[in-house]
Amino acid sequence: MARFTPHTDRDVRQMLDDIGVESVDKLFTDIPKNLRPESFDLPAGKSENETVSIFNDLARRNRTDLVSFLGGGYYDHFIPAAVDTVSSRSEFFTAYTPYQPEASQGTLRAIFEYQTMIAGIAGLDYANASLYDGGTALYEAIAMAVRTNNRKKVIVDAGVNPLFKRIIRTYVINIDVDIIEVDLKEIYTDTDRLEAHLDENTAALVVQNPNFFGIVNDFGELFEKAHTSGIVNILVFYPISLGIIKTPGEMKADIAVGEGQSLGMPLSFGGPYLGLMAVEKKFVRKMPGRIVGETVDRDGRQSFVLTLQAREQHIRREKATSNICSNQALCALRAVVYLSLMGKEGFRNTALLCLERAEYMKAQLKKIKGVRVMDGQTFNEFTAVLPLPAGDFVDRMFAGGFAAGLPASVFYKDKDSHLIIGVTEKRSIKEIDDYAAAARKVLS
Amino acid sequence: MARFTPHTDRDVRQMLDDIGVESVDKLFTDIPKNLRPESFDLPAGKSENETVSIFNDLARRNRTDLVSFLGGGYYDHFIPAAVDTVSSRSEFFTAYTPYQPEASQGTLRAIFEYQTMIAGIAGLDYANASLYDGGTALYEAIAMAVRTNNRKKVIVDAGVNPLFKRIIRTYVINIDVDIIEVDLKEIYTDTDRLEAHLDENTAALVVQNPNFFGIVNDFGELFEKAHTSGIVNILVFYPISLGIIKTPGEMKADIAVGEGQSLGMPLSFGGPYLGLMAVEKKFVRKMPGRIVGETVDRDGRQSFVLTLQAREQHIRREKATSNICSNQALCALRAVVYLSLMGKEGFRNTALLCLERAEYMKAQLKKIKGVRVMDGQTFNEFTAVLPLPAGDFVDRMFAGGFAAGLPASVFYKDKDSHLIIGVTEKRSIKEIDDYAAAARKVLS
Amino acid sequence: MKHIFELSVPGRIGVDAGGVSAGADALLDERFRRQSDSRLPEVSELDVMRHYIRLSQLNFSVDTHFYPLGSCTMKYNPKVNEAMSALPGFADTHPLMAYIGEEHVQGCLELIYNLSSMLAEITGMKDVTTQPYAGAHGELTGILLMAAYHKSRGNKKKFVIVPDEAHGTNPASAAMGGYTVISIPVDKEGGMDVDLFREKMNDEVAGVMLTLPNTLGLFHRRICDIVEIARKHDAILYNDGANLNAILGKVRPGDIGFDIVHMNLHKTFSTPHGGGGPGAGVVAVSEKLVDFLPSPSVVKTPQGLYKIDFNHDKSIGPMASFFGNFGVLVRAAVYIMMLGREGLIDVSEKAVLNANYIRVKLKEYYDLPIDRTCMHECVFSARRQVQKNGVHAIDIAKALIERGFHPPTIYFPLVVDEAIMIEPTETESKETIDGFIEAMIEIAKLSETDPERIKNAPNNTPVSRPDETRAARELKLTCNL
Amino acid sequence: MKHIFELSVPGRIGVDAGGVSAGADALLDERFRRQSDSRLPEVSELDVMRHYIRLSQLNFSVDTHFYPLGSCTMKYNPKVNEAMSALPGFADTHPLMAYIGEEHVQGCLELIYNLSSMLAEITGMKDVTTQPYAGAHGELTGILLMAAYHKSRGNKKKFVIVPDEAHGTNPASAAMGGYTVISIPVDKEGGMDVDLFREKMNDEVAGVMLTLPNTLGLFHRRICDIVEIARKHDAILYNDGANLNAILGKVRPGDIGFDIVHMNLHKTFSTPHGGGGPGAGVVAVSEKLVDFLPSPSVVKTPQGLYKIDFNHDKSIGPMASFFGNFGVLVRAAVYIMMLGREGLIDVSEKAVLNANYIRVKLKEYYDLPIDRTCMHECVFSARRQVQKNGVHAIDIAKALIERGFHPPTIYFPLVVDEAIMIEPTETESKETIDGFIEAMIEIAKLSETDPERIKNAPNNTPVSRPDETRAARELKLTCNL
Ligand SMILES: Cc1ncc(COP(=O)(O)O)c(C=O)c1O
Ligand SMILES: Cc1ncc(COP(=O)(O)O)c(C=O)c1O
Repeated sequence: MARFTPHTDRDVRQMLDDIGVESVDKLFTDIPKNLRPESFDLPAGKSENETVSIFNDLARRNRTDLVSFLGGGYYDHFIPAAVDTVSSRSEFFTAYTPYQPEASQGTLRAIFEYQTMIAGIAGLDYANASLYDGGTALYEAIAMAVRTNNRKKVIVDAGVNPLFKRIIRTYVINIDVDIIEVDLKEIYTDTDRLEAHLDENTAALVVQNPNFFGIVNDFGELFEKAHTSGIVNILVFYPISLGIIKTPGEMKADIAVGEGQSLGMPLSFGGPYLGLMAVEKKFVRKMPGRIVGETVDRDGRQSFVLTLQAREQHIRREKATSNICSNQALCALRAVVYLSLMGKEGFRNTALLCLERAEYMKAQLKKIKGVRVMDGQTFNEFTAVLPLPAGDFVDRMFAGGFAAGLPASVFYKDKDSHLIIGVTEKRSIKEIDDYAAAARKVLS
Repeated sequence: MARFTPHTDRDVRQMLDDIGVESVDKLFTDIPKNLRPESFDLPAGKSENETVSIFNDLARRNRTDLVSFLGGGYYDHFIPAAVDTVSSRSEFFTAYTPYQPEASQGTLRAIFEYQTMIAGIAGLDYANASLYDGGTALYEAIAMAVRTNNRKKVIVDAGVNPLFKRIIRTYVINIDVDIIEVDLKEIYTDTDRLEAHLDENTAALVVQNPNFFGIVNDFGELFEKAHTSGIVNILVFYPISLGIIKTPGEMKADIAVGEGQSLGMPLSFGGPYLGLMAVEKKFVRKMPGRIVGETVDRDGRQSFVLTLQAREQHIRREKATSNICSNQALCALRAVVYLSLMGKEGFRNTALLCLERAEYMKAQLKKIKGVRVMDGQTFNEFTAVLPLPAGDFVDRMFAGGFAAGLPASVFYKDKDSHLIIGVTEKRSIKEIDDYAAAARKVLS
Repeated sequence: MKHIFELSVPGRIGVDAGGVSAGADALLDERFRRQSDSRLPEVSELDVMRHYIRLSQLNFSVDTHFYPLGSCTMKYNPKVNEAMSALPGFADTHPLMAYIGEEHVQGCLELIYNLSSMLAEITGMKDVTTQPYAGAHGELTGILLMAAYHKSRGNKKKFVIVPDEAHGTNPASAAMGGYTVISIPVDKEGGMDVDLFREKMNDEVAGVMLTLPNTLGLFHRRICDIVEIARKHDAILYNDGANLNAILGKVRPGDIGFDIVHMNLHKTFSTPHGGGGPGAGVVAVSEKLVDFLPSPSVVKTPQGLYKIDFNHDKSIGPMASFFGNFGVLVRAAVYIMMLGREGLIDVSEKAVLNANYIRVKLKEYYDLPIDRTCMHECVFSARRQVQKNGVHAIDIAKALIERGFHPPTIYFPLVVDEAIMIEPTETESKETIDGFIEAMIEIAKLSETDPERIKNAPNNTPVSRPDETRAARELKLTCNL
Repeated sequence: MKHIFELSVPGRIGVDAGGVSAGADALLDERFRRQSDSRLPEVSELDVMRHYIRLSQLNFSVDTHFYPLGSCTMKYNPKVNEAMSALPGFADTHPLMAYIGEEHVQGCLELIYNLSSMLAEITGMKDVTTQPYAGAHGELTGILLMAAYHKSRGNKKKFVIVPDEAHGTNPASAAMGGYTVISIPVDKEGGMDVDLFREKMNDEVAGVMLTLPNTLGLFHRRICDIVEIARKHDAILYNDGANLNAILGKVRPGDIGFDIVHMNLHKTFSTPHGGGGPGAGVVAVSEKLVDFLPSPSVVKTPQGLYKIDFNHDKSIGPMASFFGNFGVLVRAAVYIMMLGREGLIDVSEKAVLNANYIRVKLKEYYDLPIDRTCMHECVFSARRQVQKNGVHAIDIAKALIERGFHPPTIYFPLVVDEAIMIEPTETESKETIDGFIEAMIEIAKLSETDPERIKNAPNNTPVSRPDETRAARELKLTCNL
């Protein structure tokens, strides 16, 4: 059995003698006898060797041979090997929150750079570091809005990621905030209808770009209108798309939140991911989560510290801007390394490649009888309407070695034949051609 | 295309201007025009992303699902994850030979500890750090013997790893050293016959323990006799076996060499491995390769440096004890971490587990009609005689998902039905039972 | 030291993203295009490596330093955890596969299922959700479970009781979940004052959040009374299980009578803290709350197939996008598998032994506000040093850094002034702990003989005593570009 | 700082090897049992991690420091190389599989086959062996190939010619291979003296070992004359290709007329140097030596199957247990695949540009014995500093360490006294190199104004100027136990 307690029997004996306690058991006497466990039925310990073979077997029970076109807000993007090299540095991954700046300048500086880059790609002033995931980040943004204008109504476009929408609905079950969802026009975000819902009681307007079906929008005008009635504009963004697509800042969003998984995080069956948040200047002191600031030390040396801690739970307790404490710091580190490696050009080119490959896929599918590719500007994900239930299509494509995409019906019951197909820069032309060939077979 | 030259066009222009050269081409004018390449026909560069998928495909063309009982001097031993954590530290793996002690105490201290541990497990006085592999280490040992007593005849037991024997034969094709191989008695090292070959012209006696067929010996007496005629005793050892088996030191070997792969190196299709060498005190100044020594610095601080460099090629040139320069330093680091993690108990228990599992395998095979397990003390590898050519048996076991062992005929033409089976601590009882079941099927 | 942006040179390439066809951008309509600069650096891969590897060397960490940060359980993280969570079968699997082809991700689902049952057994609870991303997230989950429970019984309650020693996330979570916090002081025994508790308790109280052992490292001797009182008013008993490391196999929240407990897998089950996260705040509940657990959950069919299940009409709904920080769950599962029953009990025994060893050895040098056998951590106060020599807890912390130890948690819990909260964890050896004790004693003595030395520490770090007020006042949160 | 042995505590366990049955040792006959102690430490996994991770931080390395160690080509090693060589398909494959079931290891065999052909094309040679483990091992391979070649023609030749600027491994390898070394000085042009060479050349000369570009970083202008002279006497032309990094796509040993060339994959093709190795010393040969190459070799059947082939009756036999340092071959193959034709040419151009930039910028501060356009490195001499201020090359090296740069190679090549051999490599940016140049200039100036400062460097390292004579005299090679 593996053991990570270094104590030899001699050590234990000596320590007990030193503190004048006769047995380890005596240290637990505060626990009432009658409360001792009724059962503690766990498997016997195993060596590292045995454990590894158990988990290797378990891992093998997941298919790793599928060529994936599955997106839905989480993407199979390329991760440079150098990202792992940095994030697996013991000094980073076995440290904790940098409460002690003298012992944490490495983490603090990296986070400071992270804040700069996230603000940079979002085209906004400031970013925090970090939130749990895209969905919880969206709720935090809504809570900021509600704190700002003390209104209760939140208008949410139906094109926002359904996984996010579900989370915010859970969060509000016991507080009085109304989430009002505005329907799509088929798969298109309906800005007119959204606008119709905005009024003086609206706390926030929440839209996503591209929307869940892949449709790209420019919310500039809508946001302008919303501002006139004191509404906080919240844009859910997809960081990779910002390599080429108009930024939250350019659209005048107040708060931008997004799922940061695509910035160097493996898909890892749902996490750890990364909640991104960037804001316009005036919201900075309302932000939840860690924020690193620059200052000087007693000798005037440039230094970095956790700042605005007065917002946080460990000082403010029930009045804190959020309850968040541990966050996704190591994922933020991965993101800053990823973005550094990509740089201006790599960031833009990754986005262009995604766009290009997705359009290539569209072109191939359009050639297949019975397949209708939905119109409209998209980025790396788009919707196709199939002559059979999308779920059946996906099942049959598995046999051919493809994760063919996401049937919209998983989240939108009425959209039975809509398939949402995501294409990243990792998908080669050949893989796309093979997909098209396999699809043609399935559909003939 | 991936590129690791950071030069922008502006950089290049500016650097050229600074040094007053008009073009990069001008820097190559010393190369006669007529010598410019007739062809330089290589594939176009690729991105890291594209390259990774190419090598993933290549790697997948090797079977990783086989349960292996293949040994032959190279074993599928367990490697604790912590070994990789240390050896993948940038400061270790992107440094070079520690010529500058002020900038290399990390590597120097680790090697110093390595020397201590190798000497410790071999039960000898000193060890070097390091040689290429077991086979080349054996040649270096023979060369040391020849330098010591200026004799030319080397007696080698046929039970020494054939891969090693082939290497030393290559090494001597142009120098006058005679390798005389002494036959086995079937699979048993014949100490009487070896003794009969020893005389005043014999430079060295080379034996291996356990021998290639897995047979364990005690060469104490033989070595004693050899010493009386001034012969240098060279023992080829298997480090893992020394957890329980009599050491080279205990047998009074002068020089012990071995393949260090099993001390934390993955099999990696043949390398990088690790040539181990430990010696009795009086041979230390004759050793090839790097040696680290302790000293003090100008302020009396404990320090470590490369020492006895006067033996080496960069000082001695043609008179050096060997031509070795780059060696297997990172593998030596892996070995020292592996041995530290194992410690006294883990080292001994690993050996015991190997022994135990091998004996269990013997017991299962003995139950199979037609299989004869050869007698004699073995460690974790043994020989079975099959009712059909061992090669055919192995071929059929592949189908069942096993690398069933090494047919002796690969190296010993006359031993057609002998199969050499290696069992490490990684093989579970269940895997051994499954093997036996599969074997029974094949043989019925 | 420069920022990565200061290393940037226009046109310098790091990783090549791949060949883009000329005019690819024409595929995006003009009006949707980004106009502004992404403000990312332009550096080589070597620049990036050198920069961040050098940054890493500015950190203290468990793998390089003793790190007795109270309440954070900074134990050693076995390296095999990392290797297992990185296996392609786990790391490369898309979570939506569970929605569209569960038969292809049985390994992931089985792991979640098995880990859940082990954690239920460890806590003595009925069922578990792995969704919460961290402890605080688990607390909010618990609060919402309370709300759903009471709502289902037609009660809309208003308050949640939290003792004032509790971690800040407790009241913050209660408030975030829509409750008003009633806070109760600790008595001289160091536990929530039971009489005051009885007074404040009423039918409007939705629940009570208790940390056990609490943040003073103490096990509440009257826990049974508290349970009984709460029960009378149908108040849900919530256990902040962040300190579970002290009681594995010794006592289980479920057996005590708690209805909800959250665990910090990144503490008790040795997953790395990552410079601030990610963690995992798995929540376990008793029978009466099972129906309200977040959806979806992982279930096992009679045929032995693992699948996700949405059919809890009473569920509060999802708290996370999927199943929580799966990569962290893998690490915890590996750890529990390796240690097993005996190993986990051994963890608590050695954690408690180490803490008491420090407590006894240091109590003559530092005030020990509550002098009782402690569990996994002990809380001292620098009161004496402040009064006699003006040396504060923070000065002691900095002096420890100078001596190569990461400081304990300071100024928490708030109920102890000048608190110094020391949690050695079970993975530290007597030798390491003796070294720390020595340093603490030396510091205590220097505080008397040469207090300036302590107040001016540390002198061997990249920075010393940064001006935090200035940071908050002048607010510089991004690099100059 | 303590040794790992000093952390050892009797009975302390690191990794548990697994459960051994009681009495297992009875399975080993008494008389074969080890009696003595293995003298291994008894430490926890945490002890091991902290110890070696802290040790690592005492090193300079490419990933943390500029490392212009002449002749060693310390370029940046792309991290993807490591990831690819660690793929289970490569890392977990047993080499004997090629002997008993080649169809199961086609990936490994194809990789070796393809890398071999790419390296043959890069060098302009006919065929390749990947067996040699390092440069020196490749040299010995080459020497034995010469011997086999001459033997096959009934000649037993005695000598090998090596210019005195050659790396020490050249004469050492020639001697190890059974030849007597004739060494030839360099002329004022910095290349082997061609007239002396012609004189010494005779029919007893088996071969000539030339480094190209040579260790002075220079390309021999009269290389063609040398080739012609050697040919006359049927002497094999051996190219030490350790400096291939300078000439990729610019000139190929094969086109020049070399019969043998060894490459240091760990230099030219960016595999990490590992603190001294492992490397890979692949050898490429011309038509007339192909038959003598080490066996086995990897071949491709008409059916496209890759297999190993022993049928060279003329082969010198194996130089290695299997196919060389396969893991290193994988890294090199990844690197070549990523860069491709244009990328490799770019490598040489930038390596040469960087070296010449340093040469020109420093020549007014340090003697430049041979003032010619250099290739990938430039060799200065500290002669001036020695004469005027008693500051030696080693002092300059130590002063560089103090300033955060790994020093260049010093005192090699031997033909330059007080040699300072600087090889920046192509992966370093102008900014980094400018910083190095500045430091070198500052040191040159300080050598005049304040030589003691330089002679006393470094002052910011864990140790400074260890006593090497004492180390060799008192010979302490193991830790006290
Ligand atoms: C007692 C206690 N409760 C709750 C928390 C919050 O856990 P997390 O940081 O994972 O959100 C912590 C973490 O520091 C804690 O110590
Ligand atoms: C010019 C030259 N030749 C040969 C060698 C020997 O190569 P290796 O160290 O790989 O044996 C070196 C390595 O330093 C070298 O620089």
